[in-house]
Amino acid sequence: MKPDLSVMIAGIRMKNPVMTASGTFGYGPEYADLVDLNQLGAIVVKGICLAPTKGNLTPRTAETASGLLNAIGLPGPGVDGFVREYLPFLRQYDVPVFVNIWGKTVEEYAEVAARFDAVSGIDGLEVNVSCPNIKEGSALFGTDIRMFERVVRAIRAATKLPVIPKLAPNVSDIAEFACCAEACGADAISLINSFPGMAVDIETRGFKLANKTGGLTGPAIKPIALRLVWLAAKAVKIPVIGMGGITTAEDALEFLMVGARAVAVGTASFTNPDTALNVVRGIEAFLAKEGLASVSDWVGALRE
Amino acid sequence: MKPDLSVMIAGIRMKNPVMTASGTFGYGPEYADLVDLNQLGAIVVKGICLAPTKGNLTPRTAETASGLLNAIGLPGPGVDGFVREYLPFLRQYDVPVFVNIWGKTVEEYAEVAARFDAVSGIDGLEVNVSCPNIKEGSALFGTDIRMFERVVRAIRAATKLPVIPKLAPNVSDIAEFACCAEACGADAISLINSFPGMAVDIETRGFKLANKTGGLTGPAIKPIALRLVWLAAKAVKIPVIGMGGITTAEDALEFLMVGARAVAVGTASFTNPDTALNVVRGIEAFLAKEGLASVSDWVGALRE
Amino acid sequence: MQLERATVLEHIPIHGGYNLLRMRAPGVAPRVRPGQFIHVKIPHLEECVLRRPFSVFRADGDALAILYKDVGKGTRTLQYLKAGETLSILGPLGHGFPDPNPAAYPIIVAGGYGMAALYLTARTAPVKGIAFFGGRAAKDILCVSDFEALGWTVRVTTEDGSLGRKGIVTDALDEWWLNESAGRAPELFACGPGGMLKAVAHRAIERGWTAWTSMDNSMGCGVGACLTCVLKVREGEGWTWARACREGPVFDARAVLWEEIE
Amino acid sequence: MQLERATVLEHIPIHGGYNLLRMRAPGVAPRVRPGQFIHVKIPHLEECVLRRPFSVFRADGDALAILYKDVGKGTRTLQYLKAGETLSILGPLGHGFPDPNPAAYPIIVAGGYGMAALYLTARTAPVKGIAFFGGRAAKDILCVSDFEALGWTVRVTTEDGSLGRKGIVTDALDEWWLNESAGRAPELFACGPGGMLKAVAHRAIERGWTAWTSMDNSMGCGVGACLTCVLKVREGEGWTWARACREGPVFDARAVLWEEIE
Ligand SMILES: Cc1cc2nc3c(=O)[nH]c(=O)nc-3n(C[C@H](O)[C@H](O)[C@H](O)COP(=O)(O)OP(=O)(O)OC[C@H]3O[C@@H](n4cnc5c(N)ncnc54)[C@H](O)[C@@H]3O)c2cc1C
Ligand SMILES: Cc1cc2nc3c(=O)[nH]c(=O)nc-3n(C[C@H](O)[C@H](O)[C@H](O)COP(=O)(O)OP(=O)(O)OC[C@H]3O[C@@H](n4cnc5c(N)ncnc54)[C@H](O)[C@@H]3O)c2cc1C
Ligand SMILES: Cc1cc2nc3c(=O)[nH]c(=O)nc-3n(C[C@H](O)[C@H](O)[C@H](O)COP(=O)(O)O)c2cc1C
Ligand SMILES: Cc1cc2nc3c(=O)[nH]c(=O)nc-3n(C[C@H](O)[C@H](O)[C@H](O)COP(=O)(O)O)c2cc1C
Ligand code: FES
Ligand code: FES
Repeated sequence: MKPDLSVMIAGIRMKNPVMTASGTFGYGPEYADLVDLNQLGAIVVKGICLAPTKGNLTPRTAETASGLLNAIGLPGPGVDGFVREYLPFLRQYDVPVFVNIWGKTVEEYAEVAARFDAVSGIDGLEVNVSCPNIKEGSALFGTDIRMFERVVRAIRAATKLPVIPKLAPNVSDIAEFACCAEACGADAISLINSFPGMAVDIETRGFKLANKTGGLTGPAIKPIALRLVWLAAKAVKIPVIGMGGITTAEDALEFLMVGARAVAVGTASFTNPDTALNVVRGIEAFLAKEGLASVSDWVGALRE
Repeated sequence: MKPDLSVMIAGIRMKNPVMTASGTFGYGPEYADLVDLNQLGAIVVKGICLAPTKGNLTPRTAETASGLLNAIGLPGPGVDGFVREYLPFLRQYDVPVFVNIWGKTVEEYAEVAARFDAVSGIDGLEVNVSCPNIKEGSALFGTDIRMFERVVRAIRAATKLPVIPKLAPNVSDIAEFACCAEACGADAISLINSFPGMAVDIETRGFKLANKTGGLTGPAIKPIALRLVWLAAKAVKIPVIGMGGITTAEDALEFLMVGARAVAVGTASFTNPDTALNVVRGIEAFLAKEGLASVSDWVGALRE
Repeated sequence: MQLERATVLEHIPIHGGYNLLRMRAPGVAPRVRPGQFIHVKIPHLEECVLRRPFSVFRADGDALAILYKDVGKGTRTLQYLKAGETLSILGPLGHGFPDPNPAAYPIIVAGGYGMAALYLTARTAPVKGIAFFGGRAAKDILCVSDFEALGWTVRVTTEDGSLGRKGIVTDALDEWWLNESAGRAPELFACGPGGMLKAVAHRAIERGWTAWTSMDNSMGCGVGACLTCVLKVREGEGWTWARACREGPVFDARAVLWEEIE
Repeated sequence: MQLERATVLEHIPIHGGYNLLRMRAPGVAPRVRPGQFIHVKIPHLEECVLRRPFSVFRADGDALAILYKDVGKGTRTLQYLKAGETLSILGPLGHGFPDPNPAAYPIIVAGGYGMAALYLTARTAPVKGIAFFGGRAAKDILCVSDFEALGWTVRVTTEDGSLGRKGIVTDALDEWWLNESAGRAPELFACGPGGMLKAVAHRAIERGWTAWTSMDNSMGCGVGACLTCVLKVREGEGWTWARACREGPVFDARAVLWEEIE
């Protein structure tokens, strides 16, 4: 008997617990030749704000030991551009679509949320409060608990769509942010976003990224992510979506074991575009081997 | 002409800017067969508190992608044990010795500092407020600014030795802690300590470390460390000792370039015991190639 | 575009630090168009999360070849790969060179691995044209006999004069224009260092030639998802980003904002 | 103790997933004492910060050999190493087996790589004793002819009975004690899985034998600095940590807190 991989996240039923991480899977079409999108648990698209944006100058990424620094800086087509150019494509598939949203002010966040509320074919909003690349105060949304609360409340009030705040990892007390999101009516939380970092070049004596600093992702941050997901999952009842360095089914199973109800694959899709699907297959095989009927039986299986 | 590698840190002249990171070089004798201790910039010994301690249960370390998680938990001989068993050995060498200290309460920190104040042959105290492994409140010393201030002030009052608080990396605003240390009379600061993280095993369904969580070190954290050192060095006038993932001379030169006046080699000594000496030689060769007369000409050479 | 496990058929050092890596890739090889590239996961380089892009040099039936230079960690490690071993490749990727216009005289301008990247264009061109190859020294010049075997004329320029004419490649191009072009409208196909492309593009724009330039931007995903590889291209009065891995690597020289390229 | 770049002389698969790796290490090899180990930096495994410890199997002149089993990332990658290539080793490390007491009858009890780890002890022992080797199946039994060539008697036990006596190694030891010991006081030298060592230690303690056990604790630095490899040993009424890499890996069985070992 095949194990049941389906999970419910923020009221949305997913075929399996494996999503794509925002910003690492484009808007869907980019990987469609390589990956059967219908086999994904959900697609989370690159961060969108109100109007089209250009993002940072180049260089935008730099490789580090088992990691990647990026300062893409949130270029995007804006709400209308996304709805016009990408949503019809995505709606051809039988897969939940979460839109990752951001803004420069609380009002802008709320407005983006309201605009998507009026669009059909979107399953939920992941709220990027933790992108470290935008200088206009956005970094604060993720690390200042009062700012965080204001933005989550404003979005909650602006939409009936499921709301999934995505936590910044560079805080001393992650449980505080997780609980705050829950108290503000979030339907789920996701973590971790990229970790602030930097790379420099001694030959040029300059920064490796045009933006100076960037966000660290990939296997390097997995131990950090795993601990934060564990702490967050212990702190709240709403589902937790875990991510940070997931490359294999084993990695995903670790996040699920410490309490995540779903996971997202990010940087590893660059390394191997078929990572997410391999993770799905590997989870299925592991559950079968362990004689577990459903992935829910594995969530939180950690022996503490 | 050979470049001048010497630096002054906290009033102590070091032959070169390369120190050993606390906890990764024992108390000196462990590596003495392999490394000429006289060629090091300084030795920082494993954390010491008042009385002998046993530390955590095993397993105490777990390898991760380009990193190492440890939860050694600060076993040690205590002040008297260190002075009796190790100090005479260290004093045979012509190398500054910094003692890394810790305590479970503010009073204990101050007492350890006072006890070392009375001992001759010690060049300074590095204060571990950021060890994530001890449960009795120590984690708070590093991430709660008021606790941090209390402990630094108490130590400053208890000793005439140079005081070097070692900052915890898991804070949202590192400059706040750097400035606080400076304001409290610290002679230098060092950063980063290991980053809180975790590893689990899906086969045993348990933690990989007996202590559950541990501190992440090694190349994986270098981008995180580099940014924090850069921010801290911009915030204060006292010298900054940079560390986190340094494995090559190039890595060390990066930390110096972003503003550190000295660096420490940690985990990389496990990989290659001669890392610190190779780093010294590599810095020298690089300065010569660039036509720089002294390492001070390189400190802060970053083009912002 | 396809993810495939290719098998190494041949892996031999050439000269100047270059290596020829030929592999069996029945999924990718038959689909390659001139100027496209493959994105390679370097075996045994676990600590690097990114693949490395290489232009396809030759594609014949089920086999394809790349010519790559040892410039860093990835290309150094790639050299360990032995015949019979396998590697993961993703390709063919990108928008390559268009089919040469049969009415124009095709000119290739290449530096570095550009000589390899333009071989397929030379092979498919209906008119045999002239190829200007430039490099620092003789050892940096590749593929001359391959191009000559196709019936192309190859003109080599080296900065130190160790092979061909002493100077830079655009000197040779200018000389051709002055003395030999005889009014023929050339169509340029260029791949090489940024400075070379820029110099070629300036001439083309000034003289009203069509020129296609292959842009060597560093890459993340290689498929258009990460927005690492972008460069500025003209859009109306302003500019927009184009992805070297999707809209490129080959661009009409008139579209690129050359002032932004070093 | 020395850090040395050793050159591979021979690298061949044995059986049961084991490989023999022989290397030229003129700095380390002549200094090795029985039961010591070397700490190996696995080539091309950049993403792993730790070395891997292996007991020295043989040490002859400038050469030494290890016998290792493919159990994970490091040992899998080590297998790529070819004769003529080099690797960084640190050694000899640890406190090995003491010289056998000439007045006692030496007995070796080994499982897994313990058969290799005890070869040097067998070679230096003034009295040729008896070696009890245990494993799951025939393929897990190593070095029998090496020991026999030294004049030792080898008694093999396998759990599935595919070689030697069916059962576990301590059954064979007990049998010897009952039927053959003839009152001789044995001195035990043991290396193998924790459970085996524990069973050996219990018998030794109960019967008043001297027993030396080599503890296979996972290691960080290998030189005593990191305090990763510690185990509990008796100290007065209580216990203290001992470092397997410095005070060990070989301990007097009476010193170890066996109740803490799985
Ligand atoms: C579309 C495309 C096609 C390419 N085709 C070929 C080819 O056919 N043959 C070939 O040898 N190379 C080709 N390259 C360049 C090749 O991808 C790089 O040399 C390679 O990625 C370097 O990897 P590394 O790990 O060895 O070097 P790294 O360690 O990543 O870098 C080493 C040095 O090389 C520089 N470098 C890295 N990437 C590039 C780049 N893309 N361009 C210029 N400098 C770079 C770095 O800045 C650094 O100084 C191509 C690049 C692109 C974008
Ligand atoms: C003093 C000493 C001497 C040793 N001598 C030999 C020897 O002569 N021949 C030999 O084949 N091996 C020997 N080992 C064990 C060897 O060090 C490990 O097998 C090796 O480190 C595993 O590395 P890996 O990267 O392949 O496996 P990893 O990926 O690190 O681990 C793979 C699996 O092996 C387990 N494992 C890892 N290390 C050990 C260990 N030390 N003991 C038991 N299980 C472990 C892990 O828990 C995991 O399940 C010795 C160990 C010690 C401490
Ligand atoms: C190139 C890149 C772009 C990203 N863009 C976004 C984004 O637009 N919005 C967002 O919330 N997170 C973004 N992220 C963060 C990822 O969604 C994810 O949280 C992070 O990469 C950690 O997962 P990983 O280690 O598996 O990559 C981006 C990450 C990368 C590498
Ligand atoms: C095994 C181990 C033990 C450590 N013990 C201490 C300690 O006792 N006191 C302390 O302040 N830092 C301790 N550290 C942290 C290091 O001093 C250093 O800050 C950290 O390892 C980052 O540097 P690295 O990445 O070069 O290892 C320890 C680190 C390791 C790996
Ligand atoms: S490399 Fe990712 S978009 Fe081009
Ligand atoms: S392995 Fe580091 S102390 Fe033993």
